Amino acid sequence: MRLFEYEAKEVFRRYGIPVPESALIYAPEEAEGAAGKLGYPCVLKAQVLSGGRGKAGLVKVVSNPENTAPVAAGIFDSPAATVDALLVEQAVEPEGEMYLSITVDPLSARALVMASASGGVEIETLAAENPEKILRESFDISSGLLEYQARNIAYSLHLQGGAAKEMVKILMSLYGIFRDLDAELVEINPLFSLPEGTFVAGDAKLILDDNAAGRREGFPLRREYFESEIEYRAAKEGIPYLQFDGDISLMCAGAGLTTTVFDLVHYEGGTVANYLEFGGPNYTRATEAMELCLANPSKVILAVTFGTIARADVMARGLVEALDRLKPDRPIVTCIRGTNEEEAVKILSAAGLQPFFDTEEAVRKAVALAKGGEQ
Amino acid sequence: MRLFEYEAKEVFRRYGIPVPESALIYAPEEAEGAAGKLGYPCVLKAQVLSGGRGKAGLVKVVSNPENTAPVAAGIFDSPAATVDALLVEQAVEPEGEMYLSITVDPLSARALVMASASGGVEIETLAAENPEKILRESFDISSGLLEYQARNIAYSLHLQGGAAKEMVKILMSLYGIFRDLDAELVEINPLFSLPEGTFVAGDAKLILDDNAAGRREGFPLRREYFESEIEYRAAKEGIPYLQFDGDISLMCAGAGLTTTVFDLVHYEGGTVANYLEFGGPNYTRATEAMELCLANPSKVILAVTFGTIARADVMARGLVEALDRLKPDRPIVTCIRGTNEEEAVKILSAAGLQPFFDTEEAVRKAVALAKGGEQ
Amino acid sequence: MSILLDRSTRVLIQGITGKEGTFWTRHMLDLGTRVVAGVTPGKEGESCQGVPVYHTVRRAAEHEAEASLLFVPPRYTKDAVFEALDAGIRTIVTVADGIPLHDALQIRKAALSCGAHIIGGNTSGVISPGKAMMGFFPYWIERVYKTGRLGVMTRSGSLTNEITALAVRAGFGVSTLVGVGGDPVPGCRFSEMLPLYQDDPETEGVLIIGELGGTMEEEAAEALASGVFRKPLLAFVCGVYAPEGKRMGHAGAIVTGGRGTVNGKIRALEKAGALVATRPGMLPGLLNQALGEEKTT
Amino acid sequence: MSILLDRSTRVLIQGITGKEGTFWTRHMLDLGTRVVAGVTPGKEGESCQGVPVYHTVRRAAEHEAEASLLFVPPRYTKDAVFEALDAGIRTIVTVADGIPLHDALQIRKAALSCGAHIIGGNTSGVISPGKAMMGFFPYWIERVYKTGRLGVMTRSGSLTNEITALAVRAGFGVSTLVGVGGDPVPGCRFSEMLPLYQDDPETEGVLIIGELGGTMEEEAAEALASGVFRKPLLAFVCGVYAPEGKRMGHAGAIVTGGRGTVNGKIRALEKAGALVATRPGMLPGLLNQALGEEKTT
Repeated sequence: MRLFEYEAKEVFRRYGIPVPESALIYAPEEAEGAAGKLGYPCVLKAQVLSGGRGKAGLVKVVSNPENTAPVAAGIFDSPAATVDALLVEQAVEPEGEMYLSITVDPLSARALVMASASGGVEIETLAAENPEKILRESFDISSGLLEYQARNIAYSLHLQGGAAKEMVKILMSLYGIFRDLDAELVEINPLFSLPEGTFVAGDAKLILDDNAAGRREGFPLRREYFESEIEYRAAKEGIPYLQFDGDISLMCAGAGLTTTVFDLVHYEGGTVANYLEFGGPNYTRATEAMELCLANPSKVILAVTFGTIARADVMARGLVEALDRLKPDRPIVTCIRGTNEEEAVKILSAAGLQPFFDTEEAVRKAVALAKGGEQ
Repeated sequence: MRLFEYEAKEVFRRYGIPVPESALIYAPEEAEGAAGKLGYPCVLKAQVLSGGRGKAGLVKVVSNPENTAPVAAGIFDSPAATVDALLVEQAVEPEGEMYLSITVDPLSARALVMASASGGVEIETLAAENPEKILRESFDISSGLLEYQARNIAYSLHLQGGAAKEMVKILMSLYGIFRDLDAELVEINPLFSLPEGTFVAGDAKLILDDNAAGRREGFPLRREYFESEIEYRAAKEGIPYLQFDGDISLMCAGAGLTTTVFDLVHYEGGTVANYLEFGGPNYTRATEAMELCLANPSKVILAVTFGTIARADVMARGLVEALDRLKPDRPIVTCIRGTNEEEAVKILSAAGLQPFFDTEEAVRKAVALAKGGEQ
Repeated sequence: MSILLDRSTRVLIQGITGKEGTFWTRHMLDLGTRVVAGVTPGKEGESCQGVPVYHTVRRAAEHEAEASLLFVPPRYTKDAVFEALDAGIRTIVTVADGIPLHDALQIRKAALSCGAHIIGGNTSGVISPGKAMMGFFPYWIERVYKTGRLGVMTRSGSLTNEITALAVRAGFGVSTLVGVGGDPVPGCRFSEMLPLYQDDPETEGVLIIGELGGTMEEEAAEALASGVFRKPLLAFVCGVYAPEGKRMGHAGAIVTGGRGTVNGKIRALEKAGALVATRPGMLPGLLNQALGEEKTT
Repeated sequence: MSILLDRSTRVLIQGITGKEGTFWTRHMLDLGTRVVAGVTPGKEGESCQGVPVYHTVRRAAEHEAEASLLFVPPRYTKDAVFEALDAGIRTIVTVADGIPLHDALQIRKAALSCGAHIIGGNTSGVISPGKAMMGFFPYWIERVYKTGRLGVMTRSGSLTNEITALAVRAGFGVSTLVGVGGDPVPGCRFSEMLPLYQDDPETEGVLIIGELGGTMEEEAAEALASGVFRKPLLAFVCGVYAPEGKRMGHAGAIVTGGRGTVNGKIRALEKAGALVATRPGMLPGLLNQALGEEKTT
């Protein structure tokens, strides 16, 4: 899970990484009071999880009380995203902007520290355009990051004296967060460098490993983490779900197969309303899965599976039960194969469904239906 | 540093290792009240750091209120040791006595778990007499002890069901203590096994690495850790010191050289009053060192050094200053060599001392003086 | 022949007495897998599907297992992997879905440093159809799994059944199928299996079932380009239309900053000389093109 | 020749600008040691005793140091050792007294796993008299250090001066003296130095300066008994009268439960064919007995 900037900065603060003074507000009318306490100029930053906030107009500087509330209102009401909260932060006048992160390298099986004196842009852009400007230092996850490696980075960034020492501290703190919170990624971009040889984290990105949630401090699922109510519900149900705005609700099993069906819908000229997996541990939960699909204004539900443990007969029976309970207002196309698939065919046929056996055929049928073809 | 049993058990309790209910008392008259609350029978255990408490009569069981205070008084007044406190513990009726410890193996550079179903005797005795009864499982200190290793031990101890699981928990807790407290040794001997498949630590031995004191929770030096006031003072001064009851106070530099002088005194038929090193970081502290020696009822002070960084001239000057300040009531024999030794000879001679240049000669002189020979 | 696993491989099963362990042990035995022992702490002395059960891997030592299959929950997987490695086992399959990322790094590092093959997590396992299986595949559905000369490597489960069924329909069977799994840090990678397939006389070509995210397909392309692998290489890669930055399905299937895109993978594979399908229906044609008259055995 | 260190060895000094570092760098240079660079974070660009200083070991790479001497406080020693190893340096001397025990284990483990020689902590270092020194020895006192053909290994500091002075008085000089140090877990052990002395044509015999505690003397005896070391071996072992269970001096010098006793060491050494002195005064006679006409060069 990815934390909001304000949450990540709270973690930074606890680990001794300097962050600007700030206040979190939930309405435009709180902005002036918060900014007044912090002192002008201030930065107003939408607390949303998507990237590119600056370009989307979700981050603005205010320099006097007069325009603070209007600017805040502009961000809250932005069409670019659903904004529930703003972080009001003291503006920083940096001497430079750096980049720091720790993540994992699957190939070498080591953790990887990346740093650059050219922060402020996306690391991917930097990697593509100026790869030589990115410093890398890897470490073994059982031994951990050692201070000499942090020094290697600090001095390779051409820092001197106190600034180098400060950088070492920040890197070691960043490592502490990475380790203690089982992070997938912890990133500071930009890290502002100040003339007096100190640093302040301009932004904070912290992605935690959901699989390690049981062994670290908890960040419970909250509505704010999700763009839509359906995605939030799906997350609470533990059903992998992504929202799109097309016609066909996918209700498939297996990540690879669902992605393949997603591709095929597009190849056939269709559009996807939602991506949903009801395989794996959820293969008996057809009703919950279908409820999520029905919460969309989609035109067709397309169920494609090819399970081993997720038995075809069990899934077919679940689908039929879901139909009985939910009485969907839109057609269902099924292509349920795998363990006990003969039985599945019987169950689906008995329920009046036409079971497909070939994925591409099923997709073509769904696309045709979405375009107004007959069921 | 070695912790008292009651301190180690407090650590055990915090890490989830079961210990008997207990109370710490400082006077015989508190014994009956404590035992009454805990319920009879109880064990009274002198809180001293030396081993072999049982044999020395420093551990006794009391089974009724009548004899509790007298037995406690007997332990407090024991000639075997200075007893400041007793641990009054609920007596346990064990089914068996086991042995568990974690320490380090210098040769393999790994940490070593040792376990035996035949606890209750000293591990060294067991190692000598029944080495096959000791199980060993080693681990890399950066990876840590893994649970499967604890299971290997538990099942090799022929434990079943809940008892095996309980043993795994205790071993993992023991490892947590070893790691978090930078222990040299953590040992439970005996670990009582109970009929219901649980365990209780009968004793607790925890030796912490003084060199790691700065990075773990603190156990400040306290008078109770030391047999004598002088040893406590020396420890506070950071001067390596051991108390003996002979005639010659050693005030030497370098562990190996001081030990060699210790041997030579015995070879020559003399006896040692105290072992003291004033080399290393203490080479400028002759006065403090000599004060410690003078606090002994020794007959001679013998100063032997052969320093490199601990310069001979500096040490000689320090000695002369100490003589001036402390005006010792007993003869000093000096054998000060190493860096600037010619200068040292001059300084000592000028102060009326006869500087020796050969260690064995110096020792012979000190032994002769201790036996009443002329200075 | 086959890779990693054949009829003679002595297989251990950690977590054998659990529901999944028991069920799939039956299937593995039925297929002919030589399951020599099982491990479940606390259950030594029992037997499961006729297989003797031990408390620990070490206590099962007399059975000289060469490979171990783990039916162990994600958070205990690291421990179980190290237990197997410690006992000298060098082929390990872990089907657990949800291994913590930092554990996965340590697992793979251990694999690299002792030269072990650790397959998974988040995989259906390994199957040499007609011979032996470690994991769960519906080998009994003839239209999905047939013995043959095509090596298959995959990051998926259900999609794998979809694709192998197409291969069977086109007349091709499988020598060994290795599910490297859908995690971001799998214990072994496509490129590390290719030398094994190269050396296997029964494998005449290899099919990769890939997806968006990561760089495993690119590494396989590199192995082909550099001549490490010299047999026909085919690939099906899904996720052409997957949006950037979203975690589509597998944790390993996330595209960030232009890396791990399906188009990048396709370019790399084709440039190296591999035949790439982006729709399942393209596969039969490509298989015939690459392997010609090769058919199921 | 000599072991570990001679006039051509390119030596780096970590912590060069500290008081001790600066002082002993002067002495090392004076003796002829090839000190090529120094490291002190934050002081790059300065020079110390004419030696260029760098922020990190990596930045001093152009000097291609082969050996590094650490004047680094105990709690930073592990970090500094790993920094040197990471830069490819395989001979490391650390004089720090008070390295945390768990750090010492990791240091030694690293030494073992990458085949490095890590000398110390709690040592005066290594000296090849007349050639080069890493550490601090009063080499300028002629009655204490002379060039010769006797290898010396020691756990002590002052005692070493005492013993080498006796050797010089008896007419013997030293090829290389290695202070393995007085810690319970030294980075290298007596027995690991013996093969180097065996291969050194300038070393005709080796003298161990041992003490109570640990098993290093016993391991050296084993190396002699098994033929790994085949030159004359002598030993001086102190602590015959040391009481059991007390930490006498060095942290490594503690006898527990009958292990590490001086008498046990003497028995093991004598049984293996070594000549053992328990009083310094015995040494000259034993040296003459073992090395006959060998004298200082």
